[in-house]
Amino acid sequence: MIGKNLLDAKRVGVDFRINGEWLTALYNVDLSVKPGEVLALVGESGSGKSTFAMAVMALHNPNQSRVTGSIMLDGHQIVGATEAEMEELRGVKVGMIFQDPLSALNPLMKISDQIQESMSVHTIVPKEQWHDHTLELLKEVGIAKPELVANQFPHELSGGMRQRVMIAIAIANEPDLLIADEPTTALDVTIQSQILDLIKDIQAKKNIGVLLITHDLGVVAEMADSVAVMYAGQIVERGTAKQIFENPLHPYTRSLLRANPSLDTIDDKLYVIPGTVPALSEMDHARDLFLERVPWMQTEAKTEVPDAPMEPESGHFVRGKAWETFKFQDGYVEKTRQKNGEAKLND
Amino acid sequence: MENIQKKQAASSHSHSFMKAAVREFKRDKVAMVSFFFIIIVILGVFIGSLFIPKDAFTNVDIMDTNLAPLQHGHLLGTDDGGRDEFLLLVIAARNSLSISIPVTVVIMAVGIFLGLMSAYYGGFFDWIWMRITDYLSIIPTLMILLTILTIINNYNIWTLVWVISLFSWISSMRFFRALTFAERENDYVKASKLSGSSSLSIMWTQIFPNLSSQFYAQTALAFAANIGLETGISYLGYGLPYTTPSLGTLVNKATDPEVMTQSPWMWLPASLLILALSVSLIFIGQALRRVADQRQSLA
Amino acid sequence: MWKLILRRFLIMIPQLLLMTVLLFALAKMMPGDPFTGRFSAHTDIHTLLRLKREAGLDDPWPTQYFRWIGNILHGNFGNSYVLQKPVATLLGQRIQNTVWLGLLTIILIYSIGIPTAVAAATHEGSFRDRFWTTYNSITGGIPAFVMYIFMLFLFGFTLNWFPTTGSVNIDANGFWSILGSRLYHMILPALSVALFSTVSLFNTLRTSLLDARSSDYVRTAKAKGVPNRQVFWRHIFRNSMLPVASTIGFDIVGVFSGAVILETVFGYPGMGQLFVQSITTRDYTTMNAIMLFSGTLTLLGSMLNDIIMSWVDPRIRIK
Amino acid sequence: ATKIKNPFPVTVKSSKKAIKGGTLQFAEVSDTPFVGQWVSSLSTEQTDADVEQPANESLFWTNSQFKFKNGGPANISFDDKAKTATITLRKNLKWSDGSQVTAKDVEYEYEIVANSAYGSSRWTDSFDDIVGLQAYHEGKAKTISGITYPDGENGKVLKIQFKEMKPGFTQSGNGYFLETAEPYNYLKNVDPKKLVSDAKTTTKPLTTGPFRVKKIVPGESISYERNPYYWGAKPKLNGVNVTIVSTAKAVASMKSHQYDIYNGLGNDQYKQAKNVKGYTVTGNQALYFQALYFNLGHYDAKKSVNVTDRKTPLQKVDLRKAMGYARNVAQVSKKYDNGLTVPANTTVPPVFKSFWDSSVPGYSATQNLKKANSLLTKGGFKWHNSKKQDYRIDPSTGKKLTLIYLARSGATNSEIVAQNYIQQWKKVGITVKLYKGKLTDFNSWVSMTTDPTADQNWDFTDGAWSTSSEPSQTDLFSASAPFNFGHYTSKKLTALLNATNSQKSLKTSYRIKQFKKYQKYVYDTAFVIPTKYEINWTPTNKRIKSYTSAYGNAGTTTGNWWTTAQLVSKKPLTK
Amino acid sequence: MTELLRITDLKVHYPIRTGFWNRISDYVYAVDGVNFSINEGETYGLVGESGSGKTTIGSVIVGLEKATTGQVVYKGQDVTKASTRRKMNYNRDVQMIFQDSMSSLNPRKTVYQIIAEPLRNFEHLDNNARDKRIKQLLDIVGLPQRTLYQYPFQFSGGQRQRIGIARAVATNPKLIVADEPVSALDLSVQAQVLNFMKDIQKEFNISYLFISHDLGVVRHMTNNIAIMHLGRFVEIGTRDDVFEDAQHIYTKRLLAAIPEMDVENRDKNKAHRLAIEQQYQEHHADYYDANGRPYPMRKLTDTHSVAMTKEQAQAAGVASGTAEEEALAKGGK
Ligand SMILES: Nc1ncnc2c1ncn2[C@@H]1O[C@H](COP(=O)(O)OP(=O)(O)OP(=O)(O)O)[C@@H](O)[C@H]1O
Ligand SMILES: Nc1ncnc2c1ncn2[C@@H]1O[C@H](COP(=O)(O)OP(=O)(O)OP(=O)(O)O)[C@@H](O)[C@H]1O
Ligand SMILES: [Mg+2]
Ligand SMILES: [Mg+2]
Repeated sequence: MIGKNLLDAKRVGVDFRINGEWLTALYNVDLSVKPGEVLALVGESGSGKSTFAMAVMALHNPNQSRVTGSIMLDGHQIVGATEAEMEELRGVKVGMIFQDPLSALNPLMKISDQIQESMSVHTIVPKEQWHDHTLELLKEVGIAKPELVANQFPHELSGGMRQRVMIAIAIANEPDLLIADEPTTALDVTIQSQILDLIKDIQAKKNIGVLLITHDLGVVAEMADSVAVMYAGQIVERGTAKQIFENPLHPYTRSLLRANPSLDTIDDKLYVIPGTVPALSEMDHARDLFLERVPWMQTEAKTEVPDAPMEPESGHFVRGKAWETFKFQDGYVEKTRQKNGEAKLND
Repeated sequence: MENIQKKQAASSHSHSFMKAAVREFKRDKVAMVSFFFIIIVILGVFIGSLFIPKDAFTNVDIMDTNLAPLQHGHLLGTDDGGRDEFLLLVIAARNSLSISIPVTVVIMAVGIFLGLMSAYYGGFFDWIWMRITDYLSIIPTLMILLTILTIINNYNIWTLVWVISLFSWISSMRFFRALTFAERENDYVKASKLSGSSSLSIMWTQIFPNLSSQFYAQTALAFAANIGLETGISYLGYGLPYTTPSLGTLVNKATDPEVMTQSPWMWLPASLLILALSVSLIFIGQALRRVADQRQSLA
Repeated sequence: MWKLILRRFLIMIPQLLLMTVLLFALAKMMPGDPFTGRFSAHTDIHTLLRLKREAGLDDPWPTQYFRWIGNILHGNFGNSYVLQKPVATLLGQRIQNTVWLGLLTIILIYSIGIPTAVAAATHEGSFRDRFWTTYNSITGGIPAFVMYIFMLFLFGFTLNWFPTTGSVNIDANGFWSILGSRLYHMILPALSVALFSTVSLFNTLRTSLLDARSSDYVRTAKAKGVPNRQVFWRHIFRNSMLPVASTIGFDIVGVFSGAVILETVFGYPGMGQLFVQSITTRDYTTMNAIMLFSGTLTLLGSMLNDIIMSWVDPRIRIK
Repeated sequence: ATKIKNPFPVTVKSSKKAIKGGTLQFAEVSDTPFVGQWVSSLSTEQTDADVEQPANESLFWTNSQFKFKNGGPANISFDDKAKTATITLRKNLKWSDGSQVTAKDVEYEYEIVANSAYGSSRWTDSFDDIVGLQAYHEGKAKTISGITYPDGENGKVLKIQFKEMKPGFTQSGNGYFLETAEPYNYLKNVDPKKLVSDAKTTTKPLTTGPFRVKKIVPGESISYERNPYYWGAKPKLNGVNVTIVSTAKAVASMKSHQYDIYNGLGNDQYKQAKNVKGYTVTGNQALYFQALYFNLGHYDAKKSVNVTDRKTPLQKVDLRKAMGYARNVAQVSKKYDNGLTVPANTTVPPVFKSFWDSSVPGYSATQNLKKANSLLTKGGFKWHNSKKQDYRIDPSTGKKLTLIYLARSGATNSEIVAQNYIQQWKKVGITVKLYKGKLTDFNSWVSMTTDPTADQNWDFTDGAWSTSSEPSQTDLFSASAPFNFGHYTSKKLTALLNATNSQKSLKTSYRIKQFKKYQKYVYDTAFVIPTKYEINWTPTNKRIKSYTSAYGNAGTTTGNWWTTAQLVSKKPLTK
Repeated sequence: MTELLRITDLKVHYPIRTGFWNRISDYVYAVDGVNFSINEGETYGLVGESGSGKTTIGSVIVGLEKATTGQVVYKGQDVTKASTRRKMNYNRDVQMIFQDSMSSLNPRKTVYQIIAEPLRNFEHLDNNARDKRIKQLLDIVGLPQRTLYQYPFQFSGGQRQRIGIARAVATNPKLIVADEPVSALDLSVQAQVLNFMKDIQKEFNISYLFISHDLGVVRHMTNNIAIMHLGRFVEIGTRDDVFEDAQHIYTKRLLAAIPEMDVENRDKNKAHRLAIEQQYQEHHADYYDANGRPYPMRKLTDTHSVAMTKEQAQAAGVASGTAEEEALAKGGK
């Protein structure tokens, strides 16, 4: 899995104009995806996950928002690219699927037309092959009767089928990067697992990079090669899936993992993260915003937040220094940490 | 005690709506001007007309006909019967408003009542009402109105109010029915049921407040539309008698191209008043709708 | 589909029947009858009474009603006692005039309303947007007839650009010349309606364009790399036309019911003008036929809506 | 003596040189479309008669007093002894398709009137005077025995046998016989019931006038071309276009010079029309009068007779006269009718120069409140409060004297005029209220005045008549006349009316005397109060070489203005 | 433990109406014969895929929907009739928490008005007592007193859900139907709400019917679980019965589909999931009748019942008679 980065985002920032005021929704985000890699972006609602995805697609409305930093997609700079340049890249270099597969498909167009539109705007698939390629794609995403489905309209399909169609559209031009923004949140668990497996299969088969956005830690654990944790528009921690789940560093990551109901917590109370996410207008991104919710910690670690993340383990980055001293208020120590020996890192 | 509590509750709701409305109107100067304009016209017309003796606008003065404005002390001139146009305008506006205000009240009241009931109870009740409105809505309204007005030999403002209202409630009922249907889907309705509230109480104290801003906005629009309808009927010659002039009868004079060009004072003030009233009401309606949207967007 | 249309037709029948009862009752309650207009010192009142009797106007109401209905069911709308022609012939000409005028009006409304709504929505918040939005709220609020009179006077009489009476120039000969003359006669009334009636189309389309613009499927299309123009026309515009299409039937009906005032002002010999005349001359047969026609039209309009909707919106399929 | 002046020239001429041919644009001012019925017995509309003028020609010519004269398409002569009339058609009188007009064609018009299958509303009891016509009408006879063809059906002569010769026979429009013909051969195969709507009588008619129909846009306009078979002088114009123009637009269209002649403008439009550049107004006295009818009785429909029995203070002649004197008719005429109406003194229009009695003073010439007051006081109608002079008391009830006015709507100023009169009556203490507080529309008015079962709770109304060119008033005021809205009858009145139609009256001088007596009687009893006469006026564009509004076939050299009409420019003149 | 509520052979069929005359042309078999009972103070979990009928069951229990047939017996009374419910002030004892906290709170009402509504209708308190009670409730759900006159849109999702809970517990109910109370919430807020629900359960001995499709949450919250599919139950059991000893193919599939937080073994999990999925496809017919509906329930142990045929049940090793039969027998007593 070593190679050039497919997606290389450096210090990406996104501001929105809300009631005439510019507010920062994304701050100094560094992320990269290599071919064949699944990067999971996790975080609570409103943390900026979709905002990042849209920045990669350059789909933010230029009048209402501004994007700073650098986003390289397979050697193309996206920040500041013209609409024409982006049209060349979208669908070819990067495909995207969305959370709600019903509203993301045009209700008035046949499935085949929507897939073929993908091909028609680029020159990758020759016109004679559109039809066959469409059926092939549908088969590839696990639709049993491609001919039938191709002639149907979105509302005639079940949620799972629609999401499959979305995937077919996204991969029609064989993009190198697939962005999946909460692709299974609207689906039942059984369907969810099917879709996730499908994404994984396609990813493996075509050796493409996947940016998977989700708030479900289970999904992350099942799917991701590497993980980035987002809080209030900042990446607080990133590393391989193993690093994140077995050796979470940032207080937010650790709190999140602890709040998840699991076999261990079964008859106990769940861990509750104190406080609430600040509003967009109250965010000071120069600081580590999560630390405001850890009132029991000393103050120095909170104020001193270096701009560049620390890398305590190879490939494992974490924002700020607070992780070094963070302890749960009740003295709780995670099992993995007990096993791995907390001291090792804390020293 | 219970009552006080309720009043408090009610006032705190209307208070917040009022606040939002005040905010909106402060921001939207056009709507504010419109609002004060309407208030001034309504008050001016109704209070002013109290001081105008009936003779002043029914008596024909054969010597002073067709006077241009400002002649012989007639501010807006006189008409072909020598009646003072300004007094006529005040009385006409009063008569037109006396029709369009009650019509608006009737159709909005009937509309919200039936719309809420029909959508809330649904089922057979709703089915029946929908069939009735289906039936009524295929009737060419204006044509039937004219027919009915030829039948009613002796009618006054109130007859006209009832006749116009007879068909106009349908669209307002449908509007509120659709809104209620959407509102009824909200779980708070179920929650209220489980809290032991009666259907009537749910309809009027839970659902209605959520329709109220649409209700105000819709009322403004309906009012404007009714002024238009009344004047249209008068225009076609089916309005009120000469001794009860309305804005429509004044505007009607412009059908005579000669009057239109040579004596603009006979029809222009009334036309401008209609226009100003309609447009003001539309601006107010839009502002009220924005008040409603604002709350939704805040939510 | 055909079955549904048939069923809708069957449903129309009781509604129309009920309507005929109402119309008949109203007509009978009106003072005077078609023969009062023929009254003069040199017609023998006994002759008038005889003619009235022969026309069946002295029969008991139920007899008259059922005869009327029976005739209608046989496609016979009776004779206009005033204009002394079969109502069908009479209406045929008038309806043609009204239909052409109505069609032109609708075309004009659409060709004014759609581009302005598109301009406003694509430049949301700009001067253009504010201008057209204000234009529509003002024109939508003015009582129509005031504007009709104004337009007639300005363009018809003062500037002399358009004919002010009739539906066709008597001197026009040959297909093209007649067609041209008809169009020429319709332009002013049609334009007068269209210029002041775009408000609902404009508002509906503008709102749905704005909604569609931020919809998920548009985002999907953009993510495919579809160029903006194509996104606009294939996805945003097409989908936004749905709510517009859903009102076409009612628009048509609206234009026809507006004919009463419009044709009266412009002296355009259509159905609306005929209606006002028939009501003053108590020409029941004509009057009722027109109202019945309008009612049927409304029903057909709402049926047309359903058909259009099921045709353009695959989500609505008639079972 | 009352003088009635026509303020307009009857004939206008242009000194400019005429162009060749050209098409005259004729505007018929009307708010209803023309029906376009070409069979005159089936047509009831004045509009139709007006728009058909260029193609229609009456069989007989008349002088300006509506007396028949020779020289037209046909001549008529009477034999008082034999009680016959003989109609002789011109040899070269042809239909517009070239076929001959025959005696049968003249007779055919009688068939249409009398045979109820055709549905004509023209039948009146007057036709009973033709021998056998009533029998034919009732279906008892297959043919009309009183009408014969000395030269055969296809000949040019027709003889009519009457039961009794009437004084009115020599006047056109007398109602005893017809003055038109219909193309029998052209129409004979049409089902009588369908004749009224058949294309042959509506859009493709045969006519005898100088022009014939080229094209019709139903209800809207007619274009005429020269009739090559016309018996008389060849028309100078190439054609005529007749168009219906609505009242509201007429003046505006004059100002944009769209038509040459505007026929049928309302009096309320005169003020605007008179000064339009490029037009001259011509005019003539109209066959018209308006009167105030007092509701004094009821019509007994069974006996077909009027009974003067209503309980009303109006039974007192003083009150009726006072009502007349209190009105300011002259003022209203000047202000609202722009002088196009004149106060009337009798119920006979002054067009009938010899029959009209100018010596009757009438009530409408000047307002006379003093006389009204004194008449009221004389009649016992005392002031309620004589100092304040607020209102008068009806002595028979002791209550406030209140009358109900059944006033008609219609003209733009109807309401103003009614209110004005109400104010005038108030001045003399008569309280007048409108029936149900508002004006009554024409249809309701007709129902109320002609249907004996209708609400009779009104005291007086306005009635107006466009009279026929025969001055007889029997139809209007006789005891049996259904249109005698006031239901006033008296032996004297009946005698007077009968005298005007008696055999003695075949002598015109005797008839004139009787007419004058009758008019005096109307004045004295004031059972109706004549309000006003009218003047017809027609704006004509100055591009017409010469125009005449003279009655009958007077005023032009050829006897038919349409044949002499000429234009002096291609377009209507704007100055 | 005493039984609080018993559902017997509950069926809810929604008519599908079509045409001008609005005639019934077909039915949706939303709930098609289910039996279960909830004990005092316990949390009963209801799990199943979307549209399987979970909400419908909840609605019938609280009285928002009418049962087509079957009984809901509360405290020995059949409460399927609205009049019965009204007479016994049923909803004072049985309340509901909704999934969508925004839509379940009237946007035009203050917190005070919202919580006061059930109190006003069910408790005959004087104003002071009611004010006190409302303040107390606010304390219980952990909202500051100053929020009393705020409107719903001024709260976060978790806070709103707590207002909903305050309303539900205002009258000290015995049973609360919680329809996906945390599905719309973020992980950290979800924890808050779940803890809170457990707290008040302990304090007031409330029973929950806990509806969810998140098996992790269900396992955390519930004692007994019913798995639902196509309007019927396919498996009932204790938490352990279901999670450790799932018998029905659908339950197994559901369990296998839950993503596990186990990075190390994810390939193994996936293989397991695929194996189960294949099994499900192959053996589907064994678990569903000719109409594609699950078989009636059969008792495996005292606590564990599964929808299967007699043969399967015997193969699984246990018992005779369907659960229904037993339920009916019980009801008859
Ligand atoms: N177009 C926009 N204009 C203004 N603010 C926006 C816009 N898009 C997003 N935001 C704000 O930016 C922040 C991040 O939103 P974003 O949608 O990226 O969150 P997310 O992590 O995707 O959340 P979720 O899990 O709910 O999808 C939020 O506070 C949101 O309100
Ligand atoms: N009022 C109704 N009329 C007709 N059908 C209904 C109605 N309510 C629910 N249904 C149908 O009944 C079935 C069960 O619905 P229910 O809401 O109980 O499912 P659920 O298990 O709660 O699903 P979800 O997880 O999506 O909330 C569904 O097929 C639904 O479409
Ligand atoms: Mg998102
Ligand atoms: Mg549910």
